[in-house]
Amino acid sequence: MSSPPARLTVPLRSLGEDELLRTSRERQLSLSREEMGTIRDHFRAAGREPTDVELETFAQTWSEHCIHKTFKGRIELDGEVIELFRDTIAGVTSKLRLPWCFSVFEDNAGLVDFEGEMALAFKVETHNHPSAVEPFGGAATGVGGVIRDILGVWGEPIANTDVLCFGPLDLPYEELPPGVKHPRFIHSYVVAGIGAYGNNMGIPTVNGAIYFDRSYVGNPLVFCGTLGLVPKAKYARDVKPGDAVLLVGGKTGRDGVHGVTFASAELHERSEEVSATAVQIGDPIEEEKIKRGILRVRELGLGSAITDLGGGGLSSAVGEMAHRAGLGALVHLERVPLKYPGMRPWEVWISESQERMLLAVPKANLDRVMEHFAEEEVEATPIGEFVPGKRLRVLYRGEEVADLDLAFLFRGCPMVARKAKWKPPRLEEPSFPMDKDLGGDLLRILGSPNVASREGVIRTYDHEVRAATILKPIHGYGPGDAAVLRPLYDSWKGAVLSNGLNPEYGKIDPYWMAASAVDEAVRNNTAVGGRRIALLDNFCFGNPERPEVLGQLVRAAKGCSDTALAHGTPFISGKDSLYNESPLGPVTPTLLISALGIIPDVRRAVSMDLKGPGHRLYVLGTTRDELGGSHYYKIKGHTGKNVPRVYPDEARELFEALIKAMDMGLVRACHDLSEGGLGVAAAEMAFAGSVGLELDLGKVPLAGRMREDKVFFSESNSRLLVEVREEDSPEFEAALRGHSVASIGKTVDDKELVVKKGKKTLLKAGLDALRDAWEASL
Amino acid sequence: MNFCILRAPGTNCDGETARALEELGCGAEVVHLKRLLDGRVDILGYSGLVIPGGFSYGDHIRSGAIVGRVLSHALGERLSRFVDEGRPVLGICNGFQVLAEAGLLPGFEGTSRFPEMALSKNASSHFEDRWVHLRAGESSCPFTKGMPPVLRMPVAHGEGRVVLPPGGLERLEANGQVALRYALGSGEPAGGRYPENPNGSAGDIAGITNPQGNVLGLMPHPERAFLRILYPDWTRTGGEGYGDGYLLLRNMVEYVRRL
Amino acid sequence: MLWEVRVSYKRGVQDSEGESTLKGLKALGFGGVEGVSTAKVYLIKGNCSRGDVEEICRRLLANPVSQDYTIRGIEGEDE
Amino acid sequence: MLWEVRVSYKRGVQDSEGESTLKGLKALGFGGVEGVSTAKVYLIKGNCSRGDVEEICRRLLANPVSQDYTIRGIEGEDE
Ligand SMILES: Nc1ncnc2c1ncn2[C@@H]1O[C@H](COP(=O)(O)OP(=O)(O)O)[C@@H](O)[C@H]1O
Ligand SMILES: [Mg+2]
Repeated sequence: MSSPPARLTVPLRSLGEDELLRTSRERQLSLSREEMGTIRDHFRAAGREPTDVELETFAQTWSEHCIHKTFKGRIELDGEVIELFRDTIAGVTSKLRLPWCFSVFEDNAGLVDFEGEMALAFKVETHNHPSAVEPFGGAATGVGGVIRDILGVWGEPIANTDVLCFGPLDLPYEELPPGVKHPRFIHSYVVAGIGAYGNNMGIPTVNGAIYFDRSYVGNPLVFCGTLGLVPKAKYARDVKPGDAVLLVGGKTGRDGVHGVTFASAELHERSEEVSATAVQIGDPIEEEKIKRGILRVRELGLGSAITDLGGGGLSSAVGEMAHRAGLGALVHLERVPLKYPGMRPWEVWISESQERMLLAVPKANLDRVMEHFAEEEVEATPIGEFVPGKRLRVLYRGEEVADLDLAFLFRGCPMVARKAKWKPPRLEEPSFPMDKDLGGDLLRILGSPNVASREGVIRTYDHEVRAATILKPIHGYGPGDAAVLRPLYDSWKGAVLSNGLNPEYGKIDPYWMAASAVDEAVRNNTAVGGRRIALLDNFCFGNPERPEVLGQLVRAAKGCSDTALAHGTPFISGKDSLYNESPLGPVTPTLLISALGIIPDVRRAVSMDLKGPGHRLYVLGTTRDELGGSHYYKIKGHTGKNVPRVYPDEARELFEALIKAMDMGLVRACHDLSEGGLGVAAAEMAFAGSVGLELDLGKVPLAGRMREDKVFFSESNSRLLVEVREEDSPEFEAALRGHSVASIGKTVDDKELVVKKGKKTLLKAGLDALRDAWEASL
Repeated sequence: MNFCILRAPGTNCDGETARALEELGCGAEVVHLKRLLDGRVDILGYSGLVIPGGFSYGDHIRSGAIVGRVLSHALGERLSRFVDEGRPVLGICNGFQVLAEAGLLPGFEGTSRFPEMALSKNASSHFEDRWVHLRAGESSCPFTKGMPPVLRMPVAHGEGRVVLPPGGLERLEANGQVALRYALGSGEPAGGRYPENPNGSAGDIAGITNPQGNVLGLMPHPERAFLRILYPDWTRTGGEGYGDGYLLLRNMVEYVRRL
Repeated sequence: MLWEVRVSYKRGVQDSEGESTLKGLKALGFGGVEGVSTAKVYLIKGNCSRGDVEEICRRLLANPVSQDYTIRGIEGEDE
Repeated sequence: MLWEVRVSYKRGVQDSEGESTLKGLKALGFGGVEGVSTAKVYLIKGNCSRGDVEEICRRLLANPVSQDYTIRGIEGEDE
């Protein structure tokens, strides 16, 4: 059998617009008409045809996944033109100008100062489409991928987070469209995949969320995050001409070929067959070994740069590394170790095989670096070198298969200009009578899928390997608001991880959905004692080429930015995943906000379980008639219209005052109010601590008159419940003077939750019954 | 005093385990299995051996199988000598699985060529991380001597169910080899009840020692219960000072001091 | 009836289990072994037709994207 | 040569994976299923005799306390 020549060209120069688009489709490039035209013109000017390797490189580098066209493009909404990334997300950070932001939006992860010479790196990624077709492998490689983002900033991964969105588990099989897997199947294999990867690598999974909504049936969302520790002095980014391009880790196969273009298109019925190569299983032990090797090279300062091989494989990583250094690179593709023979050069070049990293290594250090990897039984192969001149040249057995201008590759992609449309949905506030006894409603909400206990899932994740998890996901037998870690053995300083997510509000207004997500992430962090908070955004929306979807995206981006600015919390990194659509339509606009705070002394961290009888319970923040998208309305069959807003100036100062009180040692327990409002938060605090509670709804600070059920279940933002010892209450009240705060009840000996309004009893329930309801589902 | 903390690809609790031993004032050197196999490092150069938790080689065949069998194949004799000389060997979680596969535990007649026990898939069939109560003190193992009647430590494993050949349990009990049992909060044995006995182990066994008492394998993680602040309810019960894992590791270190 | 279902990875999908087994065997001195691949077997007993077992594979035991499965009737198949 | 090794639980040793699969199937509505048991298959390729494979099982693939194994020659067995 004679193999075809290495160098194959694709005639483009003579093609018209329609033919260009056909070529893009046939080759699964996911490039638009305009982009193809730009490439054609570039090669016309160069006086030659592109090679297949070159064309594939453009398809990878210019994919939505790699270049974030929508976020970096121009969008027009109601006559206003906005560049989402610059004007919203990054805008917040540049306005705040905080000195502790060490590296933002630049690298594979955002970095903030921690203690002394140490920085924390944080990144959250999505792995949605792979998880839809191969939930175990998709989720596992999602975890593996984000861990490599941390390794890709010389970070030592120290904790994982996972936020998962699925269709309802009780969906009747008959309602499943062809080619779509049942939410139960997806749920159980995604959870297994996340656990398998994190557990095997010895990284604790400490924080997350699970959310159910019908819109995720055809397109589940899997957000994976990793926190890392980086000594700032070892954060090497200093490639020099002559440095070796070192490929480290597993062998390269056809897997993941066209992964990013797959991620940048909608899912369809036949995604399963078409994209079989986009599916991978992952090998955490391989990555564990790579991690050891990299940490050793880092410690000895032997490398000059590092990055992961993620979307686009070598084609993205090598070019990016050279481009950042203002250099070019020369790669000998046949040196790449392959899993099997017969791969075309372009396949090797863009393969997304897992568990691989790219290092730049000065020649003088190369032997030592190779030895350290060999010691860990990790393959490391020099495949080329960095060179002066800003060209990316790829040879295959001596034959040139690509010669690209890096400036054009990274800056030549035509900016997209799109129109967005936003029309608020027509919704109404419902009217229904209030039940005399709120107990039934409370039990139903506690047992509803989005509130019920996640213990069954959480326990399948190792959340305490490394012996540094100070507040665990289930702390004191209740659902914690945030995880607290102690990253360094010789310091009590802690890192605090939390998140905010509420797609239900997105059905009413993505602006307030996003604002609420920021507020929730920040208040969860505050609830345990976290401060100096940095944020990550992860947008998962439908096809942005549709004006309505884009309108939602713009509103969400504005909502989270306005709120983040008001809270003084910068964004340091993030990601957007668009085209989350299936034959069932787009996903509900979903924004995950992940928050990273610090706490000066982990021994001062506060958990949510009530600590004992005879203490006071305070509610912080104002309760409003804001039940649109609430769980209470949901169990009554309504969506409503009054979506919770954020009044961030009130909120910021309130949170700061609370932190002050915590640092004074005045807070025994604290829990954030979110899904299910005061009712759910109070019940959770009570059964978590096995301490009874008596509340008077008449004392809750309100904005205007409200019916008792609404007071009890409103999901207004920026509110928390706080337990304070009787003797500390004067000091506590002094610390919070000037804020919306009220003592609304006390903890008692009886193992009951009793809710009154004045003399009238509205609810009386045993803690066991509440706990059983919460634990029943999932 | 210098401990060898053995690691293989996929071991992942070596850092915190070494750190705990260092805090107890001993040397703790993390040594890659291949260095023992190719002779660069001699196990007999150490005062004690600790095999920490993790997923060695991915634990695909059976947890700990590859490392256990390779150890006994390549270093069987030296390891037997190490044990016979009374030096301490501690296997935690994956390390316990390794000791079982290597034939060092239960070691009824000394080190055996083939395993005499198995740590099989949890009765629940999935991985589980939870804190358990333990009862110590029935055995001859000096590491679990002089402990409070009820200990607390976390387990985190998918394969920790002790399976013994017929008569094995009786033999262990008769020999005083049951070092730790899963218990209720009161200290009563868990009686197979889930989740107090998290994996369905025969006889609620959480840890086994050899007849001599110097080899201990246990599924719970003492290094994760080293400090009180690592307890899942320290915000209720207090986060100051050392935890039960410290006591166990300290006992092992003191045992070496007395040797 | 008794059915045997066998689930294995599709060609090209990584079989880490097989690979690590191979490594282990080499370390134990079995130099002659060149490759190991693995599969999982489920023996299903009960009152179910081949169609049911097909359905069981699709819904729970196998993912058609990354895995192949075969079904074999062992006892009492009445087709 | 190609050998198939099949490792399963000994009689009396709980097959928890089989049990949980059974539970899962019941939950999915496959009421007819009465029992599930599992086994692991290794396909071993290389230059090895039945005796070698026997040894491989004893030395690595099976734990004699909890597991049984069977060996089947698939290709090129020359005994
Ligand atoms: N929507 C977004 N919001 C905030 N930051 C973003 C967003 N998209 C990309 N970024 C930032 O841009 C940088 C580069 O992104 P990307 O190339 O996608 O990284 P990677 O491929 O390593 O995940 C990252 O630091 C990321 O934080
Ligand atoms: Mg990256």
